[in-house]
Amino acid sequence: MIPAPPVALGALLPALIVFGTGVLVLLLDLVPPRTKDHLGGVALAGIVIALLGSISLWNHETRAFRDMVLLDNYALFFHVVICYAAALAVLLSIDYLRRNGVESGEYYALLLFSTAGMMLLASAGDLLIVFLGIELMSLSLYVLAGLFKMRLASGEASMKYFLLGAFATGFLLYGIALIYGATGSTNFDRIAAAAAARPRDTLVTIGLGLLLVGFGFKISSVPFHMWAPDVYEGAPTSVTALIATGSKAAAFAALIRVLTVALRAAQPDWSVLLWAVAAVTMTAGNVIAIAQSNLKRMLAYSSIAHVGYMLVGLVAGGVPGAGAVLFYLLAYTFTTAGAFGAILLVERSDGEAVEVGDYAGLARRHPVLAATLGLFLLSLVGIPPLAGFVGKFYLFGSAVRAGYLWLTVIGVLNSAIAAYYYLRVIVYMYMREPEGVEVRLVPSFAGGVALAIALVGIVLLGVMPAPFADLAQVAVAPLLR
Amino acid sequence: MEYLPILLTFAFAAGVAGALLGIPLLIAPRRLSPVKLAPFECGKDPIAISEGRFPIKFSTVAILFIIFDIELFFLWLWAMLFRRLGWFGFVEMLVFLAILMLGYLYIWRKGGLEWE
Amino acid sequence: MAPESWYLALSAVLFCIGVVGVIVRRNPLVIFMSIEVMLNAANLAFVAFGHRLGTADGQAVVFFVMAVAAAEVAVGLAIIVAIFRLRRRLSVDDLSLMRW
Amino acid sequence: MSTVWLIPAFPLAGALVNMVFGRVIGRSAHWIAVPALVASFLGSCVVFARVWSGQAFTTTLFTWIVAADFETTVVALVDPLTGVMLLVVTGVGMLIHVYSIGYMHDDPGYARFFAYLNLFVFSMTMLVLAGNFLLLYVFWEAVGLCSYLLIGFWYTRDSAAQAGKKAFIVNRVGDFGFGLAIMWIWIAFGTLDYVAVFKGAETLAPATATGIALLLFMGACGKSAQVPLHVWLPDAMEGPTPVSALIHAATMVTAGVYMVARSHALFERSTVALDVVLWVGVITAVFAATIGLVQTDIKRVLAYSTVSQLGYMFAALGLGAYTAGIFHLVTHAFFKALLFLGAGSVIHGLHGEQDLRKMGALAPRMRVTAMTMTIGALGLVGFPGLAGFFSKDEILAAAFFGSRAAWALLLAGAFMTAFYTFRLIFLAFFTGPRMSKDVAHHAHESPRVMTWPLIALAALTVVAGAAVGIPSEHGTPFARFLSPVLPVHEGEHGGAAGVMLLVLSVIVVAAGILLAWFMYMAAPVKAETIGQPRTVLVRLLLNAWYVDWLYDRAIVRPLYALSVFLARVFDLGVIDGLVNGLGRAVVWWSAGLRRLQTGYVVNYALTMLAGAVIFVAYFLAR
Repeated sequence: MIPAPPVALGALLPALIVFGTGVLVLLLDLVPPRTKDHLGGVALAGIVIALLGSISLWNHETRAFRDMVLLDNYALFFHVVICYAAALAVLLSIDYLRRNGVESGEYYALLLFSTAGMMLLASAGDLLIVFLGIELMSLSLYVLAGLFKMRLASGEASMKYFLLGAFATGFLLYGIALIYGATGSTNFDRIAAAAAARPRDTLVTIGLGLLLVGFGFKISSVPFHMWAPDVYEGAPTSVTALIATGSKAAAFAALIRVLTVALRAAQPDWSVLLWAVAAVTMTAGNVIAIAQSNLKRMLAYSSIAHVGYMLVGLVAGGVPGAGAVLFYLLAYTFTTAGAFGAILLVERSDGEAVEVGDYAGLARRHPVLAATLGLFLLSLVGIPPLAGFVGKFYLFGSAVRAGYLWLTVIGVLNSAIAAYYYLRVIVYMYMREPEGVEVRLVPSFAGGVALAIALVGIVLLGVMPAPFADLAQVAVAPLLR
Repeated sequence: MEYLPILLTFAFAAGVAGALLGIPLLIAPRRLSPVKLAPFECGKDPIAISEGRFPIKFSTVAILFIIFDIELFFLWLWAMLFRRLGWFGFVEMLVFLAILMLGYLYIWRKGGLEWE
Repeated sequence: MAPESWYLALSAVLFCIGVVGVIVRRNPLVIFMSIEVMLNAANLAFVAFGHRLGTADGQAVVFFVMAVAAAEVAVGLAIIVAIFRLRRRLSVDDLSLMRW
Repeated sequence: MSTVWLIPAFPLAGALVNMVFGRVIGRSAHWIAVPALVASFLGSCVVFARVWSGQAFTTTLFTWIVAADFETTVVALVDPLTGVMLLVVTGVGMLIHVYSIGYMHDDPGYARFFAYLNLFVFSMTMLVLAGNFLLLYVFWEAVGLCSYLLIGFWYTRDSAAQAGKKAFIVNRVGDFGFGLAIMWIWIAFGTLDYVAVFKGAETLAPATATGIALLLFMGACGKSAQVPLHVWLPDAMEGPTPVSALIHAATMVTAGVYMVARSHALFERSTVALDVVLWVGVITAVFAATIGLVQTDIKRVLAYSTVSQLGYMFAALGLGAYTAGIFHLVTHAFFKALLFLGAGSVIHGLHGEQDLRKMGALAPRMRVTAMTMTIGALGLVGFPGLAGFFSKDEILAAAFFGSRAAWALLLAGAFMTAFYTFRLIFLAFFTGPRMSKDVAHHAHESPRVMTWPLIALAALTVVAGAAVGIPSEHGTPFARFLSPVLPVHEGEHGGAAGVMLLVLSVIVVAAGILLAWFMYMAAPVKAETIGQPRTVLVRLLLNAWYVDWLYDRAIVRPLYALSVFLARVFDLGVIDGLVNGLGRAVVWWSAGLRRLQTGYVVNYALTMLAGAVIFVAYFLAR
């Protein structure tokens, strides 16, 4: 008789709540009424419950399934970030789907499954769980990106995302296999122990390289970033918001844990590589963004650049560096989701308004929306006292303290370049006459709520960041013991 | 360096692949024009896809088949150790099957199994 | 019984074949099949390592990978079908609506 | 006393309400904005009463950024200096808000205007309250932002958008220095808190102090429009006139003066820095005054006058007469706001006419405006008994005992001030009408809501100086009030020399006014001769025109030629080339790099593969 292993589902509770809500949404989709208005509400309720649950579990560390799943403060911090991203995406979706005639139960179910995958990724303590989490998250997102079945761009985004994502998964999995072969385990702690005993093992380093390819794709760092602009542009904007925030946060969660826990012994190796990746990523992202006239594409390159900034924190290392990355992810999630949300609410007669020209004179017609979008963009630039400024302050501060002066200089220069293309949009909104096609503001209560939440988020994080930064540091500290 | 042969194999495979792709890129003359970039089919626009046509409904069924087929080997493993796993295994498998059935129910109700 | 490094070598070759397949083929179905080859190369490596280490962990991982791969096939085929319905053609080179 | 925070909170709330509900509120925006300012002003009065009784205190709202060894709090430092600044900002701000109800009456952006104005008052009060350099910097930028928004308020005018841009760029230069100064302070002291920094400044190495002080002063030059960063302020007059009055005369532009006075502990450690402040101030005072002599746009005259008066304040600071500088800041806020609002009233009455050549004889039609503006002008030139008399005399006295050369130049500046101010008054209100019949017919006095603030400011101009500015053996009451913050240099104010100086400055001012009278009042002038060089006139005016001519030929033309030369060769060729070249290079790179994004899956996969190969190769090579 094989003894029954202990089953501690508590460690999966927040993810299970989200997952269960997804299943519930699927079932509700099968039964009348035929209208799908209520499904968004159900999905939102599930996410909010998971969010509250995650917050209430703070400081209650649980490990389960032979340390494969860790529900520590680190995971919970990311659960909160991911839940916020998912909640904003749901709020933005409700009217957006109806407007585009693609309301369906699958949408919310897939969104919830994807969110569950992200949460799993954040609490992964084992490379196998990392793999499962990434796949659960990505497979749902691939489909979501192609939601607009009748639009070529949407299908194309879905296909590109899928093929390249699967390609990256191949590298990731092979990397896992090699690390398993070298260390005899897929568990982070056991890998760390084995790797420390045999430093500079060839298989481990190759495996690390391949893992970084897989993660590099998910966080869209150069040179694995090329899918991002196309997918961001083609995917439905609400899905783009989720891909840009939630999936990136989840991938960072796993990446930080893998690098700082499992492969800490190789830190001298990976930090040099990531130094270069960070520098190239932020520069490429910012420079190419300048030439973009499509706002969704511009934000895609901007998000690539922000990944570069966050990698700076990872390179700087230590509790300040990693804590800065966590704080930045929180700030970035609100800012980027808000920016995409604002774009989603502006519409031309012939579709979405995504060209920068569409925003000329917006301040005159829709002052509130223009001011809101303007604040999100200013936060992305890093203007005090918004979240983006404080986030960059922490990131670059940690890099300076760790002695990475040149990387900081590159980062600050990049911030200066970035101001150009963000401010261009603001100039269009405030200092240009409306041109060409008439744009209108889509009335959406849920969308307005989402923007309000994001706005409060960036102002709050900018004005009083200290408690949140403390939480971020508390969350990462045990990892780096 | 016990893995040297593997590395060499990697290098060789990657080298050949890279060479095959890279050499033409380097030495082949490239004078691109819209005409050249267009798909060529005896001077006419392509009239059919090169792979030939196939009905989509087969692939739909194939998708469903793969999913349920693959889940089978979890059942197979469980069946092999059925007695030794005891009630715990049985309940676990019931949960697994229930989730699977949920998917089945969903496909069915959504009309995924209709042939026409 | 062949030494386990032979399996690893085979797995490496398979992986490279998969990668090259992704790069050189134009049909998304074939590209996807190449990716499956890459995944199976990883599977082979897992089994081989598991055998050397004398644990069943490697083989257990393979089961998960295969299940996930099946799900991936389903999603991939569904996306391909959706695109095919719209375009009636299957080549990834057609997928360049969005660029620059 | 955390209620201090209510002072900025009211305008902030007002700004938010008007921003969010602007469309609904529309014409009623002032019912939000003005009460917010009144509440804020009352709060300031309460705080002032508190500091009056001799209490200085700090109050922390919350800890802002904490990073290991670095902590920045949102903290207010409330001392007499803060109290004075708060009263000026909210008091003058309140009057200008009221005035704007009339002035902006027909503007389509009514609610937006009040939202920006409230936002400005919020930022400015925060700037004044800030208890550390980082917070000061944040709101330094924030007032700048409001300033750009308001300069470009009528953004459909190309010139307004251009002016906004110019202000932005010029201020960037100053802010760059300010930013460096803050970093240096952090490195030198390990904190940005005022109290700690000023305490530590006592033992600071003079070289460091010089560096920090000069960089700080660079920031002050940008914001307070000192030579050579003064160029943005005259163009800023593109904004609506109440904005010119509030931001570009009374409050924001004095932020530089406030900042230098606040950090006097750092400046005191470096004689070099103090000398630089003094001479930049003196040069600006004279330089701007000379330009003011020939301007024909009513607002530009006042703009140059503002630049010039700011120069006086800096000169005072450079001489160590901090209280004199701040006193002049306060009185200047009153009469310059009055003059701008009066000018706005004239412009309003003439339906947008700003050209002095097309005005004249408005006194009978606009009695209140003419009267109050004349009071303002007397205040500005330093007519005995009015506000400017006391504050300017303080500065001149300090200069006399500090540096005779500076004193002589400032006295010359006072003469020019008297001349251009009354030139403006005479041309606008007294000499025969030069506008078209039609315009003259429609010229009218402004509504009550605009004239009452004028009267209030005129009253302040009359009273303020005598109330707190009469010097005694221990300095003026104002200086004694500020003495806990700003050191009072036991003055040789009194005595025969003091009286002599007083008389001299009155004579100079009278001479200036008389000259203006002779040139513009004694004989009627033709519109086309005003401000026009090379038109040789006869009799007594000849000599004055000679000045204009000389000014034009000896200064303006060569300067213009030089500036054209510099603009063509240096700016376009070098600076522009550098800036544009850099911009072009980035754009070119951007355009080039984006081509890599071909849209083809295969290329993306190849790039990923290349990345993977590089990664693995790197790890193998390690």
